[in-house]
Order: sequence, then C-alpha cells, then structure tokens
Amino acid sequence: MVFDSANLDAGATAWVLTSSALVMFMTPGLAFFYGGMVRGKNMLAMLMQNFFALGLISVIWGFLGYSLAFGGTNPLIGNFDFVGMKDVATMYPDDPTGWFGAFVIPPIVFMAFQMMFAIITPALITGAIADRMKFSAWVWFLGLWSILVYSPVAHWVFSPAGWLFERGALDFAGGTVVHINAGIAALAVVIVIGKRKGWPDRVMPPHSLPWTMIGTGILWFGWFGFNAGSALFADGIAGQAFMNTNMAAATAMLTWLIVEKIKDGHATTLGGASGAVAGLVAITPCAGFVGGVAPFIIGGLAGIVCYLAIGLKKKLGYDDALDVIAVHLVGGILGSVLLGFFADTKINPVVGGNNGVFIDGGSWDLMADQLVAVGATLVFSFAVTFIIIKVLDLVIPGGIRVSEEDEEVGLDLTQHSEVAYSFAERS
Amino acid sequence: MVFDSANLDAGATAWVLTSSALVMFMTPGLAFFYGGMVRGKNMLAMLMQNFFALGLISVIWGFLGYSLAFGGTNPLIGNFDFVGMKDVATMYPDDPTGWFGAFVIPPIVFMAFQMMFAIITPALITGAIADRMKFSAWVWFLGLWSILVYSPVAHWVFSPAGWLFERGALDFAGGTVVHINAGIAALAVVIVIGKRKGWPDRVMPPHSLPWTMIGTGILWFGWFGFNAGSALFADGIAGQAFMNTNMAAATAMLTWLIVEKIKDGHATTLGGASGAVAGLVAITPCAGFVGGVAPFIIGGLAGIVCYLAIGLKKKLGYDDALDVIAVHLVGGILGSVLLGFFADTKINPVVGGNNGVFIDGGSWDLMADQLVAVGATLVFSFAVTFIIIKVLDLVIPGGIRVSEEDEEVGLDLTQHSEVAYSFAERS
Amino acid sequence: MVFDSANLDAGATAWVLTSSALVMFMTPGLAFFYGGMVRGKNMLAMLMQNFFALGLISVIWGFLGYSLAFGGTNPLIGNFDFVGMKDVATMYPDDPTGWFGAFVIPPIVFMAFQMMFAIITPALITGAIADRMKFSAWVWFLGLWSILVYSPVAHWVFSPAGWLFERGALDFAGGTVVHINAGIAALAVVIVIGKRKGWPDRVMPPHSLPWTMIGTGILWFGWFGFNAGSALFADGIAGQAFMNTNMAAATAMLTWLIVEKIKDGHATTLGGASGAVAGLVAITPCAGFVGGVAPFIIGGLAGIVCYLAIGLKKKLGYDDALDVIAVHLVGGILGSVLLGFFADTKINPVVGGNNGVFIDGGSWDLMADQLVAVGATLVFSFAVTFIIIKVLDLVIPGGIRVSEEDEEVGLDLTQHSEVAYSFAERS
Amino acid sequence: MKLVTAIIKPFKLDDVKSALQEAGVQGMTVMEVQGFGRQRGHTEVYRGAEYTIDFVPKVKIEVLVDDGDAVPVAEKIMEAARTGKIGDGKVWILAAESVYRIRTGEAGSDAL
Amino acid sequence: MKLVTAIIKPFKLDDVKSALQEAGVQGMTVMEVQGFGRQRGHTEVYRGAEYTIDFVPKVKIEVLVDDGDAVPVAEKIMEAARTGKIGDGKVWILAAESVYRIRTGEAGSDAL
Amino acid sequence: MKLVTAIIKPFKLDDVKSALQEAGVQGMTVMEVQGFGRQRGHTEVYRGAEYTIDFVPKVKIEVLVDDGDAVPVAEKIMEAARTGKIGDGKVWILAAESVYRIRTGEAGSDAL
Ligand SMILES: Nc1ncnc2c1ncn2[C@@H]1O[C@H](COP(=O)(O)OP(=O)(O)O)[C@@H](O)[C@H]1O
Ligand SMILES: Nc1ncnc2c1ncn2[C@@H]1O[C@H](COP(=O)(O)OP(=O)(O)O)[C@@H](O)[C@H]1O
Ligand SMILES: Nc1ncnc2c1ncn2[C@@H]1O[C@H](COP(=O)(O)OP(=O)(O)O)[C@@H](O)[C@H]1O
Repeated sequence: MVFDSANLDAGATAWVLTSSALVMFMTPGLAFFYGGMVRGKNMLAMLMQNFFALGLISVIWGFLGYSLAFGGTNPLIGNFDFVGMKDVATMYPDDPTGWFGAFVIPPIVFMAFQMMFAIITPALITGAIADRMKFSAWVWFLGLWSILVYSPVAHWVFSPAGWLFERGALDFAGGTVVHINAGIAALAVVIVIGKRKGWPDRVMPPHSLPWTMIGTGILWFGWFGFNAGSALFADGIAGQAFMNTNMAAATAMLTWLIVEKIKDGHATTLGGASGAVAGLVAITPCAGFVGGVAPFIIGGLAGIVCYLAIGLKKKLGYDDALDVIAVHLVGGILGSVLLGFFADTKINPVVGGNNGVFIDGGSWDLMADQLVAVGATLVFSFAVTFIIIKVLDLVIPGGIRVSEEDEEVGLDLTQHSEVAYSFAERS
Repeated sequence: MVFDSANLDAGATAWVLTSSALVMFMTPGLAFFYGGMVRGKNMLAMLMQNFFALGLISVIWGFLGYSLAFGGTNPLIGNFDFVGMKDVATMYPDDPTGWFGAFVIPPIVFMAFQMMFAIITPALITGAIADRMKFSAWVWFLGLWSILVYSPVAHWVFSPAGWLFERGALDFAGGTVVHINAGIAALAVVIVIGKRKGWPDRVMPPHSLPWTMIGTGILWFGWFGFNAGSALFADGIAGQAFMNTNMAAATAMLTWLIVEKIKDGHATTLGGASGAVAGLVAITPCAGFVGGVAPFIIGGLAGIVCYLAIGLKKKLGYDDALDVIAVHLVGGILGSVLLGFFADTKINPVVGGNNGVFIDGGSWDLMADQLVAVGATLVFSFAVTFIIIKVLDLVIPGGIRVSEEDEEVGLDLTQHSEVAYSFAERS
Repeated sequence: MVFDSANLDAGATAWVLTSSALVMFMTPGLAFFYGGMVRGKNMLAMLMQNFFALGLISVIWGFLGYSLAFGGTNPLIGNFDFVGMKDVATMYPDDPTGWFGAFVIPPIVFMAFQMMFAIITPALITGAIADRMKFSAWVWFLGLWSILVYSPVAHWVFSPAGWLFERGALDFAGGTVVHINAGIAALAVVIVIGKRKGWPDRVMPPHSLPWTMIGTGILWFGWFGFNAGSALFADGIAGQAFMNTNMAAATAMLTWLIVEKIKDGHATTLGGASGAVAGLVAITPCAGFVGGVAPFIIGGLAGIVCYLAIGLKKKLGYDDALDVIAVHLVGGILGSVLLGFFADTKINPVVGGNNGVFIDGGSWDLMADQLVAVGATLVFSFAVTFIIIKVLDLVIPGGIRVSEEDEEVGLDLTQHSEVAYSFAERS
Repeated sequence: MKLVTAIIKPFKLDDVKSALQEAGVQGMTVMEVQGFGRQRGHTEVYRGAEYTIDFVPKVKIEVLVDDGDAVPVAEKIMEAARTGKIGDGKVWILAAESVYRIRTGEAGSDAL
Repeated sequence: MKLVTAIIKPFKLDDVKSALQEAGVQGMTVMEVQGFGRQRGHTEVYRGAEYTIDFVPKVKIEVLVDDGDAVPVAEKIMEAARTGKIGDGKVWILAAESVYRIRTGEAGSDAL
Repeated sequence: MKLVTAIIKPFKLDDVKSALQEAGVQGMTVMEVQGFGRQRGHTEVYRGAEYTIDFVPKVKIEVLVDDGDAVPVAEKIMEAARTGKIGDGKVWILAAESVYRIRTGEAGSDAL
C-alpha cells in the first residue's frame, strides 16, 4: 500500500524519528548495564556481543527481517515483498484491516523504529550467557534467532495480519515480542551452554557498578522512545505511555529496594537499577493501554515478583548469569497478564471495548487472548531457540562454549585479543 | 479545565515529550557529574542518592506533588484536584487567567515534563552533603522536601495562580524553583550535618574525573530539554531558549577557565565542566526571555562569579562538598537578577512590556519582582529545609549522619553493602 | 530575508531542535571515543580538547562564524550581516535562489543546528594530535581554524551562495565540510607537530576501551541528528537519511570485522567501533540523497577501505595517533565520490535530475562536481591549516608541542594539573 | 621471625587463605602483581597492530610467621595453590629481624 | 643496610610520610595492598547473595635505611601510624645485603 | 638464593625485561608502586585548591636468582633502567632462605 504523503504528520514523524534514535541508544545502554556486572576480563566481550547486534541485525532487517515480520497477510509469517529494502521508502504492507492506512509517518520511519526492537531483543540474551560463549557462536546464533524466532513472533503480534494481533491480544511495545521472547530464549540457551566455571561456589561480583548505573540511566531514557514511540503518533496516548513508563520504573525501584532491605538488610544500588528495569519490562506491553494508578500497581508488583524470581536460578540450578529470566521473562509475563486486568478503552480506543477485568465493562476475554499470546510465544520461542543452539553446538567445532582455559583467562583476551583496562602507565 | 484535543499540536507535543526524556536523563547525568568528584568509596552512594530520586519523587509527584504544585487557584499552594493521577490525562488545572487555555500539548505531557524538574531539584542537593549522610535519612529528607518545599515554590512561580507568577516575576525554566531553591536548601542541610571528617585539612580529590565529564556532557545535552522544552511549543522561542542555553554554557566555560588560569595558573578539565554548569544554571531563568548578546553576558558573569563564590566555603567554614551553593545558589540568583536587566518583550510576549532595565522601554519594575521572588524563595526554602533536617536529625536514631567509622570505611560498603570497583580478577 | 512565522512547521522545528541537541551530544561522545584510546595520563587532556571546542566555537559562531559561513551572496565567503547575533532570531540570509525561502524552521534553529557542526569538525582533529600538543596551542589553533578554514568551506558547500553549492556539488550532511576538511587538516597538523615520543616502537594501547565504546554508542545515536536532521524537515527524506545512516554504520562494522578477522585473526571490539564510525563518515554526504541498497554498498566499502588505510601511517611514517585520517579523510572522500554513483532524484528532488552514474538517467556530471568539491576542500584546508599551525609553532614560545619531559609525565598533570583516576583510597 | 612470600594464580587466593586460616595463621597481606615466566602471556591486537603481553596477572601473599612455622606454612600454601599447570608460581622465605604490631608496639611472636 | 617494611591504614600515609621526612628519611616506596587479620572485613550483597570480603585496604611502605636507623625509623612509623584501633598494621625489618642507586651506581649509604 | 629487588621508571620496564631475558633470567614479578624521593612530585589543582602529590609512579621488580647471579643481575637492571635523570630508582638484594616452585615442589635453583 503506497503511503500518501498528504497524510504525513511532521509532529508524529519527528517523535518517531526521535524514538527510533532513543531505542537504538538502548542497546549500548544494555551493553553497559550488563557489562558492569560481569568480571573485568569479560567486559569487552559483553559490550561486543551487544554492539555487534547493531551491526548484524540491522543488515538482516534490511534484507529480510522486516519483510518476514510485516510483509503480506499470512497470519503466521510475513513474505518477501520488502526483501532487500524493496519499496520500503514508499509503501506500507498490504493490509485489509486498514491498520497501516491510519499511519501518518513515512513507511521507512516505521521500518527504522521497528528495526531497533529487532536489534535489542536478542541483545537481552547476552546477560544470561555471559562469560562463556564463543564470539563466533554468538554471531551465528544472533542471525539465525533474529530470522527464525524474532521475525515470526513480531509478525504474530505486531503485524495486523498476525494471528495473535487478529485474535485481539494486546502488546503495546513488546511484552511478548521482546521480553518474553528473549527471556525464554535465554533459558533455552543457558540450559544448553551450561554454568559458568565455578558457579555458584565462586562469587563473581560486578567489576564496576558505575557502568551498570549509566546503562540503567540510558535504558530508562531510551525506554521513553520504546514505549511512548510505539504510539506512532505525538498525542495523548504517547503522553500516557510516557507517564506510565516512568511511573512503573519508579515504583518497581521502590518495591525492589523495600523487599531487598527486608530480606538482605540492605538497599543496594544494583537493586535500585534492577527494580527500575523490571518495572520498565512489565509496563512495556501495557504502556499505552492503561491509565490512572495501574502503572504503579504493575510496576510495584514487578519489583517484588522479579526480585523473588532471582532466587529460582539457584534452586533450579541454571546459571542465568545476570538474571535475564527473572527480569525479562518473568517481568514480561507479569505485564502481559496484568494488561488483562487493566486495559482500558478510555485510555486507548485500540482496546476496542475489550476492557481488562478490573476496568468497568471489563471481562476475562482479553485475559484469554493475553494468555494465548504468552503461551504461544513461550512454546515457539523456547522450541526454536533450543533447536538453533543445539544445532550450533554440534556444528561448530568444539561447540558454542569456550575452553575451560579460555574461560579462566577471560573472553576479552581469548575472543577479541583485547583487555578492557590498562591503567598501568608503561609507555 | 478539559483539554480540547482539537488544540493539540503534534510538533509541540513531540518536542515536549523529547524534552521530558532529556530532562529525565539529566538526573543520571548529575549523578555522574557528582559521582566522579567524590572519593571512590562513596561513588555508589552518590549515584544511588540521585537515581533514588527518580524512583521516589516520581511516585510522590503522581500521588500528590503535581496537584500541590498546579492544582487550583490559591496563590500560596495547590490543591488535591489531581491527587492519585485523577484527571491528569484529560484536564489542565482550572485557570481564570487562560494561561493553560493556550497550551497545545496533552495535560499528561505537561505533567510529565514538570515531574522531571521535581526530580532533579532535590537531587542537586546531593552534591553538598556528599560522603556523610545515611541513606535512610536521605530517603526521608527527599520525600518531605519535595512535598513541603518543592511543590509550594513551584506553585508560586510556575502556576498561573501562584502569587509570584501573578506578581509578574519571571522564571523561564527554574532559576528560583530549581536552582535557588536547591542551593539554599543545600546550605541549610550542610549547616546541620556538618563537615566531612578531615575537611578541610585532608585533600579529597575527585576519584575519577571522566565520570564527571560524561555527566557534564549529559547535563549540557539534557539542559536543552530543560530550557527549550520550557517553551512548551516548538517555535522560535524554543529556538531562542536553545541558543541562549548553549551560549551561556559556552561563555561561562571560557570565563571560568580564564579566571582559573589567572588565579591558579592552570585551566582544569573540572574547571571547564564547572563553568559550563554555572552558565547553564544562570541562563535557566532567562532562557526564553532574552536575546542578542545577553546570554554571553549572563554566562560570562556566571563563570566568574561562581568561580569566586567557591572560595567562600573555606572562609565561612561550611563544607559544601561539591559546591552546590557556589554554582546553583549563586548562579541561580545571578540569573534571576540579570533577567531584570535583559528580559525583552520582543523575544517573548510573556514579558508583557515589562522589559528589563537595559532593554528599550525597560524599567526597574521587573527587577523588583525578581528580587521579591528570589528573596521569598531564599527565606521559605531555607527555613522549611532547616526544620525538616533538624527534625529528622532528632527523630532518626543516631541522627542523619553515619558514624565516624562508617564514614572512614565509606558509604558504599556501609550503606549499600557494595563497592564501586573490583578490578582485581580473583574468580 | 525575514522568516515568515506563518511558514513555521512545528514538527520540523521539533525535529531540528532534537537533532541539534543530538549533534551537540556527539562532541562529548567523540571525546570519550578518543579518550578511551589514549594512555591514561592523557585522558583528561583529550576530553578537555573536545569539551573546550563546545565552549570556544559556540562563542565564535555567535559572534562571527555563522555570518562568515552563511551571510550574503558572495560565492567564496560570507559577510558580516549576522555578526554578534544580529538578526539571527528573525532573518535568514539573503538568497536569490530561494533556498532559504523554503525553510519551515525558525532561523535561530537553523543557526543552532549548524553551530553543532562547526563545533565537532575541529574536534575530530584531536584524535590525530593526541598526547603531545600544548593546551594553549590547541586553544589558538581551534579558534583560528574555525574562522579561517571551517567557515569558508561551510560557505562554499552549505550556503546556497557558495560556489560549490551553485556548481551542483552535493553534500547532505558534511562529507566535505566536516570529514574531509577535518581529516586533511589533521594531516597538516600531524606533519608539523611530529610523532609521539616512542612511536612506533613503543606500544601505546588504549587505556580503557569501555570509554571508547560508550563514545561509539553516543556517536551512533547522535549521528541520527547529524544526518537525518540535515533534512531540516520531518519527512520521508529525513526517514531515508536516518535509515541510510544506520545501515551504513552497521554494514561497515561487519566488513571491518571481517577484514580484521582475516588479516589479524581476531574481530576486536575496537574494530567493531571503528568500522561503525567509518560507515557513519562515508554515509554522511550521501544520507538523504541515496536509497535502496546504496547505504549497504557505501558502508561496506567504508569498512574495508578505512581499515586498510590505517596501514598507511606506518608506511608513510606520520603519527596520526587515533587514525583520524584513515577514518575521516579517507571515509569522507569515499562517501563524497560514491555519491557520484548513487545520488538519486527519486529519493531527493534536490539532486535535480543530476543522478549518479549507477542510477537510471544518471551521468558523470555529478561525479565531476563531487571531485571538484573534494579537491577544493583538500587543497584549501591543507594549505590554510598548514600555515596556521606553522605560524603558531613559531609564535608560541617553545612551540605548539609540550616538552619531552611533560610528554613523559602526561598532559593531564602538565597541562591541567589533574589526574584522571585516583582509585587509591587515602582520605 | 620469617616472612613467607608466595606468588600464586589469582583465583587460588581463596583456597590459600582458607588453608592458612585452618593452619592457624592469623593474618596476611596480599597484592596484585604481574608475573613473567614460563607461562606464556597473550597477544593483543590494536587497530591491526599485534603485540605480546608477557605478563600475566598473579597475586602475591606475604605472611609473617614464627621461625618454626615457615616451612609448614610454605607447604600449606603450595598444596592449596597447586593446579599442576605451568604458572602456579613460587614461594620463598626471608628472615625478618624483627616484627612489631603498630597498635600495641608488641614485638616478635606477640606482634602476629 | 635494612629494609623497614610497614603495613598501615591508608589514611595514615600522609602522617607517616611527614614523620619520616622530619626524621630525615630521603625516600620511600609505597603500594596499595589488602590486608587480612583481626580487623573484620565487610559483607557485600549482590542480587540477594551475601558474601564476606575478608580483606581490607592497606598501604605498604618500604624504606631502605642504614643499619642504625632501622629501629628508630620503625618506631617513628609506629607512632605516626597508630590509632589504637584494631587494624593499625605491622612493621618488620629485613636485612638488605646491598643497595644501589640506579642513576649513579652508588652503593650502600650513598645510594639512599 | 637471592631476591634482587628494583624500583624503576615505568617506561623502562620493557628494556629491563629484555635485558634480563638476554641475561638468561627465566622469570620475574613486577608491580605498580609509587615512589617518594629526590624526584619532585606534582601539584594538582581541584576547584581552586592546590595540593602537591609527592609520589610518582614507579614499577617494582623482584627477581629470584642464584647467589652468584645476584650482583650481575643487579648490574644488568641498573644498565637497562638508567636514564641518568633523578628518579631512576634503586636496586637492593635480599637473602632468600629457600625457594620453591609451587607446581612441582622443587626447591632451590631448580625452582627458578
Ligand atoms: N625468578 C623469578 N623471580 C621472581 N618471580 C618469579 C621468578 N620466576 C617466576 N616467577 C613468578 O612465578 C610465576 C610463575 O612462574 P612460571 O615460570 O610462569 O611457572 P611455574 O611457577 O610453574 O614455573 C611468574 O608469573 C612470576 O610471577
Ligand atoms: N601474619 C601476618 N603477616 C603479614 N601481614 C599481616 C599479618 N598479620 C597482619 N598483617 C597485616 O596487618 C594488618 C593489620 O593486622 P590486624 O590483625 O587486622 O590488626 P592489628 O595490626 O591491630 O593486629 C592486616 O590487615 C594485614 O595486612
Ligand atoms: N630510602 C628509600 N627506600 C625505599 N625506596 C626508595 C628510597 N629512596 C628512594 N626510593 C625509591 O626510589 C625512587 C627514586 O628515588 P629518587 O630519590 O627520586 O631518585 P634517585 O633514585 O635518582 O636517587 C623513589 O621514587 C622511591 O620509589
């Protein structure tokens, strides 16, 4: 469908361009959020796994990913209409529902905005596999996962042709597509790659929390683009999404710190940061669909539930190094389900009268759709991710994991021939 | 007053959304600007005091602060119209003057933008009390101060119902509400909490100036949202405010460095950063009201005056650790007073013909209002802050200050059970 | 020419204001991109050289630079119409061609956006002269270069009156004005100042690559404002420029890493960052003029060519410390020339039918103009820069370079009396 | 009194510390050092330039002990620090003429 | 010649340095170390996991002196470094067989 | 066995290391230290407050050698580390009563 530039709204375009830049900035933010938590000998490898996603996924998105996610009208998967950047500057996907017809931004701006989501989603997984994966394995995994897992799920949920979209499942900015998707994939990869050497006996404290805090600041900042940009207009819904995003992050920071203070006796800086991110994750699917005090409830619960979820990994014995599962998988499910309680047509007509349980005129219908969306994402993403990583482990000589010795020395030196810091002045 | 979405301007909305994100980003920026200057053992505590403001103040703003600052038509204080996010998505405060009637952005966007100011203002105080306050004391102080000091002063100056606003005092983006307010409050707290152990005999040099510089970059970047966003339109006034902001920061950097070079024999990196921030502070009240060469004069004076003001603390013997008073209090007063000379109706009709002394058709009338606004803020903020902190010092077991031993060990370990850096590879 | 505010487009204004802030943020980004690569003892000096450009160039731009670059209709140089901020808030430069007449943003916003380019361009040179120039020499060089080199070249290319602009040479966002200009100037300065003590025998590895990576993230983020903002509208061309910018950066990262892997056996983090920047440089002149797969080709070539260009310095024996020449000079020329192949009127009517060689209806005409623009910039910038730096070397007592002893001790201590890091807790 | 000094692999520090604690050692002083020896260093790449770093991170431990404890302590350290791979490090013993505790001024064994 | 070595609390370094200067000591070498001893370390919390850090930051000082000056210098250090609280540290004396100044090649006392 | 210890200027480390390798030395341990001596430190400025830092960065080298090699090794270090400018540093020799290689338990010369 050709975009009629008479419909172009410069304000909306300015906002979505800005938001696209903000979401792009989140990937470096994530790199540092995670980087500060790993041991110094793996700092650059963590940064590189994330920055590399900016490189590889962008190219894949241009040549294939976008088309697979948004092309055509098949409910399960996109098509090849936009392969190799074909028509992306002038056309929106064909769309009987008229969804795209209402857009007031150039198609290429929409494509750019969506690209940034495709980039950061697999990047979230780096936190789980920290300190032990070969860079070469990461490269292959990243590309395959984006094509085989991200694009299909994005199609289901974000494309008006997608079966979950049609069903009426709601996901404002990526609770299922981004967070549940990446979180469950992280679990699959962690199961295959195994624990870090010495975990859990050896303590592996963060090597530099200030990096984690600056990453947190960048993530919070960028998340305004992520959520409020998803309105695709510069209007009250964008404003509501912006407000909800901030309030959920803030409340989750407080509840996480409170639980932490009660359980561990201290409110930590990392706890504040982790809580904020948990709140941002949980509000993501809800951002433009809920109002009033809902963001405080959603964020508040996220801070508590995600904190408690961290305890699971030791119990279950999987080494999710930086708690991607507890924060993104659990937080994403929490938000997607809570949307079934709080979605409100008054806030956003897209809810289409199908209000959440706690909202007047609400019912369990939406909840049903939400659960289907969550379940479908969990099953599909886990299964395909597991296959991808298993195959890679067999195909790659020596497997996806570095040698014991290389793990001891660190990934920076062994994977990239670099060290993060050389403060000693010798030249 | 219900906002008529027919009045919505997407361009203005895009700009104020962007500006809100930029101002939010300033608080992490401030955290690192200050964090780099403290000793390494207090780095995380400094970051945490600032990041925590994002959490606590956001929640307070949503439930009470915004309503107290902007609700109703009482000249001294707001009301409870918007408590608990009530009507914030659809309504502006009642307002006979028609001030809000001219707005073209959704009310919730205005609320979000204002929230970021409420967050960063008390965060400025952290620089003065560095290295010695209990985290628990900070939590209580932060909340009480925001409600009892920030909201009232914001109401006086920013709400069209406020007595200073009505009087005609001008403050484009927070010279009184933000900088004088935080600066004088910092003095009150410093008097009560006392000096850092060893000050001034022991040198306590910055542990990592690169953090301070990245904080400076973020602050300068975000300040464009702070000042130009305060136009609340995407127009020439926003453009003028943007330009003035940059020029004042730039000129102040130069004059600070020149004085420093003359007095100390060296132009320091920290001096450049400090000068820029001083200029940004001084231009804040003036940003959208002055033009031509005024920003150079305002910034140029700020660089000199604030530099010299730093000398005061040793003379007067109060330990304003990172010079919040010299930069924000002195810079804020300077800007608010200089506005009395340079405010120009040609630049901004809001000046309402009440031009500054140096502008054609100007008089001392505006200056009178400016001095009243400055004086009122100084007296009220100092008094209430002093009471709050004194009470807390009595109520909190052991007072607001950490033990000598804890101060020696550092706040990171004693308040948060964390260390900022562990570069030594031992696992 | 007075700007008629009836033409004001709030969306475009919002976008260019945002872009101006983004480009401003690039200079701190550049400071850290370079800072991480120098030795720790020169970290602050590198940061300071860059931050200082924000101070000095802003002031120069306001008083003289903007007027010299855009004032009047002389093809070789601007005039004094806008000296001292005169009329900048209300008027665009006189312009028979009607170029400025089509603008929909306030003149002061255009001036602010252009200012950020004037700031970062000379800042690029700091990477070449790292670790050995006196700060005082840098101050003088910076100011003179901005007036004598930057403003004239900007006039030639960006002002509708400029001879290269009139000729039809295209430069969307500064391939010639920014990158070639700074790159060739860097060569001139490097020739005069000479090699770092010990180069190339002593290895001088980066002291902290995480700084370089956060700088890379900020640069990529800011470059969206640099390139997409140069559309000066919030429309499809801005969207195309945004997309091209990202795709070129991404592809260049990949190709750089591939060549590196083949030649050195490792894909390094710094390589990924360097590749991305090379791609961003090469796409700069092309951003809003090309479409389809062109950005991938341009970026892909940039990653390879710039990597190989790094080898030159050892062969030719000039010490371009951080490879400004290989990345900015070579990358800038590459992009400007490739534009002669890929410029497409369908993407941007400004191309005026004068399509690039590989585009239907294309010819070598544009290429001719591109080569003239490249050549003129190379010759003028090298010559004038060489004279400036030579003169300074004679005029400044002891020359532009620090003493051997000071170089050994480091610039931070000797130029600024500061050290970047004091992790040792002794107070 | 003797000063037992050991150079060990960093990740072995915890084991060595525990071993010494069990052996009744009351205190020790450790520091980060870099070692050069049979164990190869690593090559780093910087913008196409390769260079080798011969030094590998190690931890140095210093323990003051009574004369008779020197050799047993040295042996405890060796047991705990041994991986059998090249680079495990060295232990050496120096004679300390006198030792004092700053807090009390106590000398000799009482200072430990 | 003797090598007087001291482990002290970091914030005491300035006092010790001044004391030694007054005592006519011409030079010294210091380094950051971490100490384990009676003084308790700290517990850290990381995402709900508590762990104790037994090591506390200390500064190590090495001073080469003539034989006769060893004990006086050790005493000066102790006076200056003493707070009376646990963790003040230790001082010990080693015998140095020979000392040279690199610049001149001078040996013995002249090398100081 | 002897422990040859040297304090040198950091940028001389490479030269010293090469010199020792040529001299057949198999290993050494180095660390960052800060030196105080005739070489002046620097003044720093912080928000208008000037203060002097008396310590300058140095590198400390420790080499275990057989008795006979101590003096030659010390001389090799001095040659390689010498710039002739103040601050070149010191070399001293301590007697080590025993030396072990952790990996094998070998003692004495075999441990080197
Ligand atoms: N002659 C020496 N003097 C001082 N330290 C040494 C010496 N030889 C080795 N070391 C230290 O011991 C560490 C391990 O020695 P190395 O030869 O690598 O393995 P191994 O201890 O198994 O023989 C080195 O990294 C270095 O720190
Ligand atoms: N046996 C020892 N060998 C080497 N260093 C020691 C020894 N015992 C203590 N130290 C050092 O002295 C420091 C202070 O000792 P500690 O027992 O904590 O207090 P005190 O010196 O008051 O007895 C320790 O942190 C450690 O660095
Ligand atoms: N008496 C001493 N004890 C221990 N180390 C010393 C002593 N004197 C000097 N040093 C070390 O040697 C370094 C160089 O000494 P200095 O007096 O500056 O120059 P030079 O070695 O040329 O005499 C000092 O920085 C310090 O590390």
